[in-house]
Amino acid sequence: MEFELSEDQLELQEAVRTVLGAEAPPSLAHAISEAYETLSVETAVDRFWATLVELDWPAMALPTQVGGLGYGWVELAVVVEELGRHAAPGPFVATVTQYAQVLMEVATPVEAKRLLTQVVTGEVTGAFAMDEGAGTWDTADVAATARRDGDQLVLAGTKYHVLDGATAEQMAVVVRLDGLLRVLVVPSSALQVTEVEPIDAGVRHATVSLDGVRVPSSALVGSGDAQLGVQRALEGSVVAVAAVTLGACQRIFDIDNDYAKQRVQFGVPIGSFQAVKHKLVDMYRDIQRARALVYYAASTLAEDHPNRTLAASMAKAGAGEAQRRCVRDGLQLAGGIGYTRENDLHLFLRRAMVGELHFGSSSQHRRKVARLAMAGADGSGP
Amino acid sequence: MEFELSEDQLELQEAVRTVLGAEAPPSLAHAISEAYETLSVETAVDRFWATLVELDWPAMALPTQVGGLGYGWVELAVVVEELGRHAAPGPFVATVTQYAQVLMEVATPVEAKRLLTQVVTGEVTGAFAMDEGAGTWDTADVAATARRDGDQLVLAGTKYHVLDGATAEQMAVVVRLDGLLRVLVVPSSALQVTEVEPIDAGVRHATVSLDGVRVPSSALVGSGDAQLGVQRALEGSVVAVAAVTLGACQRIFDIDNDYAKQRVQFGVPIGSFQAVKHKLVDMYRDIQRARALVYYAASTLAEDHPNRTLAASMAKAGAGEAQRRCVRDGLQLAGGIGYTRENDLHLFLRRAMVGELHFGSSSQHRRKVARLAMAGADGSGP
Amino acid sequence: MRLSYPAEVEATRAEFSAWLDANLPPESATAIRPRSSADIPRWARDFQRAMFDSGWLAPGYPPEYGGRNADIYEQAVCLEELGRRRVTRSFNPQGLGIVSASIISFGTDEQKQKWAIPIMRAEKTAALGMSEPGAGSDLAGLSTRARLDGEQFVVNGQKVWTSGAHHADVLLVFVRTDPDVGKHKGISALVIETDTPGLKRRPFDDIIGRTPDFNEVFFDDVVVPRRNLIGELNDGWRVCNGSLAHEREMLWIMWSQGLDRMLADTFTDLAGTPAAVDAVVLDKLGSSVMDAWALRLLGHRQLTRSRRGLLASEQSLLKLMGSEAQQRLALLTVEALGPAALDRTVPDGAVSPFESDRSALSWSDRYLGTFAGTISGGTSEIHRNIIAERVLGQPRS
Amino acid sequence: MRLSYPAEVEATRAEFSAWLDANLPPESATAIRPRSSADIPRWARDFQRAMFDSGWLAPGYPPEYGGRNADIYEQAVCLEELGRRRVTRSFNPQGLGIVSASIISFGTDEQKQKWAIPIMRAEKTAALGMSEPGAGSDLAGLSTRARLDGEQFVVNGQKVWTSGAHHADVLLVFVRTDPDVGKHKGISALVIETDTPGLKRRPFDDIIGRTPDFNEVFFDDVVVPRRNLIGELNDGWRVCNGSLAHEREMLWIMWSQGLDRMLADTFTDLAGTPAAVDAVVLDKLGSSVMDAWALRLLGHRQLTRSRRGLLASEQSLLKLMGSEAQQRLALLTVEALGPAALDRTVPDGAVSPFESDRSALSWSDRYLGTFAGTISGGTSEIHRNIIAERVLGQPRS
Repeated sequence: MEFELSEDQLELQEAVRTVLGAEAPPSLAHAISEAYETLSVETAVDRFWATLVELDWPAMALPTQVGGLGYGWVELAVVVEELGRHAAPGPFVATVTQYAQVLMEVATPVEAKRLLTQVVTGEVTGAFAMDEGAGTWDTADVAATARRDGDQLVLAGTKYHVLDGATAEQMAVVVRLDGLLRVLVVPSSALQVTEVEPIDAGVRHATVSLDGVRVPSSALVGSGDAQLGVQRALEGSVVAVAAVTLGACQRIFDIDNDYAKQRVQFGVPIGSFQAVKHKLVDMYRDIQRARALVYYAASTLAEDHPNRTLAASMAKAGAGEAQRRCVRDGLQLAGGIGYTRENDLHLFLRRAMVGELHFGSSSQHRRKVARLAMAGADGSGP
Repeated sequence: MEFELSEDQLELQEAVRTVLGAEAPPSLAHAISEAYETLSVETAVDRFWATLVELDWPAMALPTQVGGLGYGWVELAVVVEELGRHAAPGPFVATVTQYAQVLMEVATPVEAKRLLTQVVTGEVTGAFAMDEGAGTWDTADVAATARRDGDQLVLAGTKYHVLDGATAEQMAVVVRLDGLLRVLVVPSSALQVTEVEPIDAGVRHATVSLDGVRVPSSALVGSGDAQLGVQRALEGSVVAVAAVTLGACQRIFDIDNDYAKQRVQFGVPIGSFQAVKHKLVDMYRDIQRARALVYYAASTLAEDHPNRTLAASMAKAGAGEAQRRCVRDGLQLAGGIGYTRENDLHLFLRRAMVGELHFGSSSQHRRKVARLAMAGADGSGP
Repeated sequence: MRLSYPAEVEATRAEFSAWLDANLPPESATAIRPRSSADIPRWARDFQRAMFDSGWLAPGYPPEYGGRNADIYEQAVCLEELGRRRVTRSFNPQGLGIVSASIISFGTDEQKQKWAIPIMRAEKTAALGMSEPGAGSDLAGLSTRARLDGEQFVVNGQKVWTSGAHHADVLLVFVRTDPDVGKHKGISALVIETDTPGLKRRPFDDIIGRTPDFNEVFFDDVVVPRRNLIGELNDGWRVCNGSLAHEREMLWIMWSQGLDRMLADTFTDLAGTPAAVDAVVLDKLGSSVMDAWALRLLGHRQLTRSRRGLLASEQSLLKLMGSEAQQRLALLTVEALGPAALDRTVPDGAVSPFESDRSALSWSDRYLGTFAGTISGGTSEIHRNIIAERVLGQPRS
Repeated sequence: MRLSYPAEVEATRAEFSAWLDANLPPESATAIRPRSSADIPRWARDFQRAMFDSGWLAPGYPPEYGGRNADIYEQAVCLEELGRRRVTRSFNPQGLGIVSASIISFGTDEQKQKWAIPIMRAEKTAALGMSEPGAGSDLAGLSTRARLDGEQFVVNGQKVWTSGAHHADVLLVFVRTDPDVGKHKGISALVIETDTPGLKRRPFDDIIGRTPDFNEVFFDDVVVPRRNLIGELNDGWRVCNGSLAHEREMLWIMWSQGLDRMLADTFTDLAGTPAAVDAVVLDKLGSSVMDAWALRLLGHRQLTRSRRGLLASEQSLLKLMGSEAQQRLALLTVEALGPAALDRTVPDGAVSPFESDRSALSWSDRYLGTFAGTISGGTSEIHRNIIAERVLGQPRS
């Protein structure tokens, strides 16, 4: 196998870093986190999103048929990792790696063209309402329902921790109808959405109540059981969350690794103490491990390789394990300096922690990995 | 609470150390481990046991009514911890902390006097056949049966990892009879015993097949369901295994702590490297933690305190966690020197490892601790 | 080894317990909360003064200092009773536990009357000026200067992490009075009134971003009378160790009770969730229960030993165990709750003002908060070095 | 990023695979086992020579050295094919991988003909004399002396951990030839025939106590001809690094395949036990599966980078990951199996002689055996220092 970014992919990475370095400096995340108390964060976020739309980022990973640039999952992972590394806010992750993915998997070509073109142009941002509180993002746990009433559907149930639920224009909602798993696309304005106070002001969640909501039957996308499509879409969303977490971990490590070279105590840089050295090495090791698993997963999605289900879970758990160590040792190594809100560190700690709690915990994915591997689903190597 | 050994207990500890320092030096454990291949270890072990009998050790923890010295569980823990710290061989643990315990809990006073007097005098060594392969030592997993046939009992089933099963004269066997849990005392010679090759030549196990064995009904001890008695006896055995493990961990730590002061690399003692310092501190911490839990458990047994079930599991898991770290870091810190059979270290590594695998794993006991604590069984502190 | 206390100790517990039932103010259950660790609401001042006057505030001290010459077991059961009720002795813990304690150990009678007793009776509040931007783990590396000029000191420099300074009446500040000697020598301890000209305080948020408690304190030619010197000139390191060492045998109780409280909160928040029966969660939770017990038991061992006149040498170990055990448990709870750990648990004011740790925090933030324990008062790494060198006898690095 | 190899690489794999099917001797499945890492049974000597003669033994080398100038991907797939069959290239791995490789890199043509090729063709076996009682982690601190006396060296001193020395025909020994310069300078590399007078070998058991492989080697006025000097006089440290660095980009494959084998064995032994469905076991096992994948993927990343002419800088990281991952997995299996981990799994001879790691060991002993990986070839602590300083740019301690 060819396991390293190609020249083009490395160029893309550079370009993305340049943009985010300029448009998403820590000051932006600080501003949002300060502003959050006053709930007036939109402007700053909107300005940032407008820039990304200008640069055609929403188009990037979408197919050319809908006006996208048709990049693959590896390129998308590169972009999303950098968003994490900059603790960037905004609708990119929910819209491109969640909302758009489920439409690409479930919607008919006609529906997809209609709905995704709006995404490409940046007119519409989207959210994906799936989990109902168990925190598993498992289709088996979906209990929300739609009931036919003439040419309308009456919904029931509650969706939890919907990323950008309070800000996205459109929401893809997974429900059960006629005994099948189905996906509806609904304007968020039609739903009762309550935002949850976030631990990372740049990653906002909402609780969405469906009870009694009436939508036209035309809100249904695709035909037949969406079970498989939703699962495939979830594999993408899971890998994207893993990539965001990975990026945040990388930034935590970078901050600590530099700090250890500069901070002098007892007359020497603290990086000369083994206790510091070895913690840094273990963070570095877990990050390298997670990156390998994330980009392997992205490759299996790009090539639609049979290992994609195993690989997505390994990526999520790998990023989760890196997160666990980088948050703990990253904060400990920075000492008091990192324990303040004025310092940048907590921005990335929070971004990393949120990732662990989204789309299934590390433990849940590890157990799945073990079951798949014992069942022999773990191919004969790459 | 008064949480430290009393003057008398500290004196006992000193006396025990003196005896074992002289009678159970590492050379004894080495000799047994070398001799084991030739299966002629008995002589050395027998000589050692004869000495302990002369010194009245078997009598120590047994009640005065049967000629014992009537010491309590704290004193017994002191002795057993030292046996572990010296990787001492022989029948003390199985006979006193397993066989004798189940008799004291289950047998009638008359039976107890008859059977335990032989233990006090050292005429008889005993074993306790309980687990049937699950490794849980849980009465719920006992499937072995006895069937009445006239004034005889016909046994069926297999007992695994019976400590000293191949060498003890008498064996207390737990079976189901008439729907009740019962205990039989049978001469080992009446059973089909196969010794398992041990990882620690000083701790020997056997598999005991009961199938088709006929014993007189008089082999039954006590009357009625032995469920509670066996469980209480097991709490004692569990604490004793924990104390042995604790002693072995203490010795591993002592060896490493001394080695770190003497071994010079790069021109300095390796103990001046933080990587070594911090590993030693973590071993020390886990040992202190385990010792507190072991002696708390011993105290709850001594005072028959309601926390005894919780405390016994905490002791076993605490010793198990100390064992996990001390085996891993203890061997790693000693480097190549410790990776040879000629060095003493492996004697104590093996003694510690065996303890983890006996009478329920750390994980099994931790889960029990969590359940009991959540159920409020965790009193309001000592 | 005995699992129970002597009868006379239990008698003291009963007496204190009865006193608390009679004197614990109703406000202790209300939501009049302190704004910082040096801000004491009216009702809490009255309560602290009442404890002082009845000899329950610091039972180990003689009556004139708010005690009753209680022995160490009696002191312990008093703290146990407070902990059981989730009540703290003072909302100005460093003022009571370190500043007034240091003045009582090292100060003159005048200084005790002027500061120590008012702080204990909650008439004044105090904060501790120790760490500096360049002197964190390397505490003795402090560089704030105090030049002795006749009968007064002139202080210049900066302190940081000074908890509650913006609400404190006085600071106990460690300053360098002789720059020309070894760094542990040449340090002195001064009491500085916070309204002294040239002293500026800037409160700043901790990582959780609650109402600020930390302060930067700047000293610009601050003039301090010589009579504010605590202990001998250039003998401040002894005062510093003394102050950190204060109520040594008792410090673990704070960690132990904090861990017990967190454990109870975890049980409450897990109850009824799938996590409460998940084997992986139970496996880790069992270990946290064992941490709580071991900490309590080792603490009691220390009490027993010091009652027997033996050295209490495990301060560092107990601090290390307590702070890291809380961190492990908070993380376990975050992982067990999953996305629910992003949500705040109990809204501000819904719980007693004593329970600041439980209120208005998501478990994710609460986890971040545990790092105050593993970083301040000597990082876990520093304490491991101390244990390796002083307890295990390993060579200094 | 591509998950498949170029077609020409797959063609090479197919060719080698076919060759193995045709040439793998029946004895490879029998129980004629080597007694040490320098003892090669007759049948295995024939097999190794056949691989050499067909250019499959070291595909990256030119034909005269048992290769076919294969590129790095082709070399990798050849090792993958051997691993898939659980077949190793040689029962004298250090002889092939380090001693002969060093002689080929640094030796004269005469030395290559006399030692390197015979070792590769399994006509001779070799062992490596590097560590000493006083020079373990501090390898350059070695003190075995070689005095140059005209055309010969006189060697005095002691080596230890010399694997297979008692069955080896020659040793590659690192000696101090100039004691008066910095410790990394003044080291030289000598080939010493084991039957030279004054050379004594004492084999001793490892912690598992299998037939001994380790040796102490004593040199008492051992006379070695100057023509046995490999590389320049006093330039031995370069040879040493060169030899350890040999087949650098490939070393990880040994760790990766060892981990894959152990994982397969764990699956086999857990199958049908309650542990196979225990959440705590699965939680940890999943992480080991991830370790195996990550190691393989990072190794392949290294191949790709070195094929692109980029530096392969992750040797230490991959060794650290591989050895510690095996240790974690072995411990997990011990804990999962419970008391069954005390029992030996597969009796000697029941499995192919290639599978020494699986045979005649309890999982408890197998766990102890993993420490060879975290201790030898640089302890995990040493590799962490190396990574921190060389990769992360932290200052030297």
